[in-house]
Amino acid sequence: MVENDYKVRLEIFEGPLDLLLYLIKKTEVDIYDIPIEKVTKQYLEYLQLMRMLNLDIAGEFLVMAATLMLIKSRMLLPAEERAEQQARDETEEEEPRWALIRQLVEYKKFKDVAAHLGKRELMQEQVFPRHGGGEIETGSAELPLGDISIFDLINAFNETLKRAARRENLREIFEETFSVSDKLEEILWTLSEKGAVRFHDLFAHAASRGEIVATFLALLELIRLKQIRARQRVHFGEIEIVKAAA
Amino acid sequence: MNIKPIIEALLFAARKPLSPKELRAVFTGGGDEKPDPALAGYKRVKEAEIAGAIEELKVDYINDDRSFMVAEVAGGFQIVSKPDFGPWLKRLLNVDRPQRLSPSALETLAIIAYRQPITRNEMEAVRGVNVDGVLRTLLERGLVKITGRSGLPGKPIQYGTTQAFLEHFGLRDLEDLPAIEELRRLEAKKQQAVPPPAPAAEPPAPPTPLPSGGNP
Amino acid sequence: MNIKPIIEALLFAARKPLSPKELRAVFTGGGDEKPDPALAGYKRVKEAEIAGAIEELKVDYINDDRSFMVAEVAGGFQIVSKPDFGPWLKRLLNVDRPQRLSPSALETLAIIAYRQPITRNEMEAVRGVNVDGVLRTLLERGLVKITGRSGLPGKPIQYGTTQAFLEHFGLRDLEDLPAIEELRRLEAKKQQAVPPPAPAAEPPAPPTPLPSGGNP
Repeated sequence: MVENDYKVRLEIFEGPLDLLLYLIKKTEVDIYDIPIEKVTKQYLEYLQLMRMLNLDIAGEFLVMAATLMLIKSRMLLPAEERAEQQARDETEEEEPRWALIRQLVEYKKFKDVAAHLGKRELMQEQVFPRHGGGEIETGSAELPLGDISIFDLINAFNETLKRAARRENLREIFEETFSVSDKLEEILWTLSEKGAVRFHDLFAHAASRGEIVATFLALLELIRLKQIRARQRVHFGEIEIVKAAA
Repeated sequence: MNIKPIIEALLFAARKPLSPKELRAVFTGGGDEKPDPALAGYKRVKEAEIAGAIEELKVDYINDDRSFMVAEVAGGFQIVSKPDFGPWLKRLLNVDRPQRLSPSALETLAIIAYRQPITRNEMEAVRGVNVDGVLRTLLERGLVKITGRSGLPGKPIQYGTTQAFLEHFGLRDLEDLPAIEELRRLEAKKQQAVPPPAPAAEPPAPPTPLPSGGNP
Repeated sequence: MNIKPIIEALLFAARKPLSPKELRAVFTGGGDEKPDPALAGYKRVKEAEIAGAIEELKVDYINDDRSFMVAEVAGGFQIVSKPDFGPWLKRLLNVDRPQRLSPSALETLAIIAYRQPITRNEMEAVRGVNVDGVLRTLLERGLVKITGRSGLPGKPIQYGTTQAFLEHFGLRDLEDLPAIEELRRLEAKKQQAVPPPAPAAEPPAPPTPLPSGGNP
């Protein structure tokens, strides 16, 4: 699951919709009147190119290819069969071509807003409040904490597991699947609320071994991504998890 | 009883944008244990008077060609330096301003801003790609927050934009975004008319192997 | 080539008093890796010119009767608010400080404190009303945090109190809460004696209509 979450994505296009918009713009056609055959051909050529460049193609690009192929095949149907198909589409679900067009139109609007936001961001970068926007010194400077090693973390984790084992004897054991990405969010959220959290507090209320493992994996992942840091005042002391400096 | 100088001092000293409401609270002295008698004469100041004084200040700074201005950000007012001096201030403060957002972060943020509260699946339906990583960045930067849970099956988490989002882009409020009404209406209509199409959200089955090349 | 507006912007945004020497360093661009060509024309600005511009600014603020002034502090110059406004600024700090908790927030907080870890549904079962908004406030104020997930169907999130909670109420620890032992004993007895009170666990979470947008 972790690997999936962090699959490197194609940077050139933000996704299949972005690529499609690009192709439509390039061929200078109306978004409501896409020549499906032509666009599908170009789309598939792009995917080929991405393969040749050894770029990791996200699954979404392949799903879109399948959708385009489906639309194309329907358009190739003889007229009467197409009418039949359309009638069926109306009763069941939306015709895939219109669904796609609508999605493209909607996506394009947000893309335009994103461009607007990008401009505002640039402008805002030039503007400063008083004190450079920095916090005014509060005088309650944190004690300097030494960075700790991964082994310290694992030690702490072991402790937690041992304690959980004791707890599990008492409690019911719940068969649960805790997702690492949910835990990632919980940790980040907690940190954004509190700034720092004690290592053990993260596990204090864990209901099962599975949850502890998920939490721990999330911690490691966040450390790897340099989003958080683990620190310790004294050796073998309490480990503190803090947000990494921006 | 001129409130303009007081408001100027307040805006000047505040660390964050102040709304007319907050300014008014200063005049009415809410939360003061032992009210200072010297300040008592201002208890009845109205928000409209405050807004008027702020307007005057704005004009003052423009007429006097000061290097700062009164900006309206995130529902409040704040005195900030004019953009022209950005390069100088960067040099002085030696700031590493937070990195600019990537195009995909901006896109996702735009969707969240207009459609909040919104679940991850709903974002992915619009963007057509997975938003995990991007969403995490936005949460980490404090531009987006969890706002609750949807009533949909599985109770997925819902997200919305934060005060920091408005500040980052220098927006007065969400209405300050372009065509926000139009984009919202689109959504409302869609929900009435058709059942929500579930496009990219759940790719059905394994991605079909690609037919090689383009065939006519 | 007027340096006054630049100096004004610099003094305005600086984090500490700036000496003419420090201001000059900004003009000469010391320490810039890739000097901005737009700023290059000011390389030869002299300290005396800088001092002169500061003097002009001083006079400007006096003449315009601004609420701030250029003060000389610790060998440097700084724009500060005039002392006359001190009482107002003190009040502003009060307003800036988070407001008191509402009764419903307090009630919810008490339930969380005594029954943690506790899910939203369980809180609602005790309070008899939706706690969405209140819970969000408590989370935002850092008094409550997510502590995990319950083993109940749907794995609802569980909440508990934070260190800030203890600090806010001047408590040493949770045991310091009034009569917590008694309340717990009461609870324990109830669970032994009578079948668990149905309301707490059961209500299949009315698809909580979330108030749109973030709250203040």
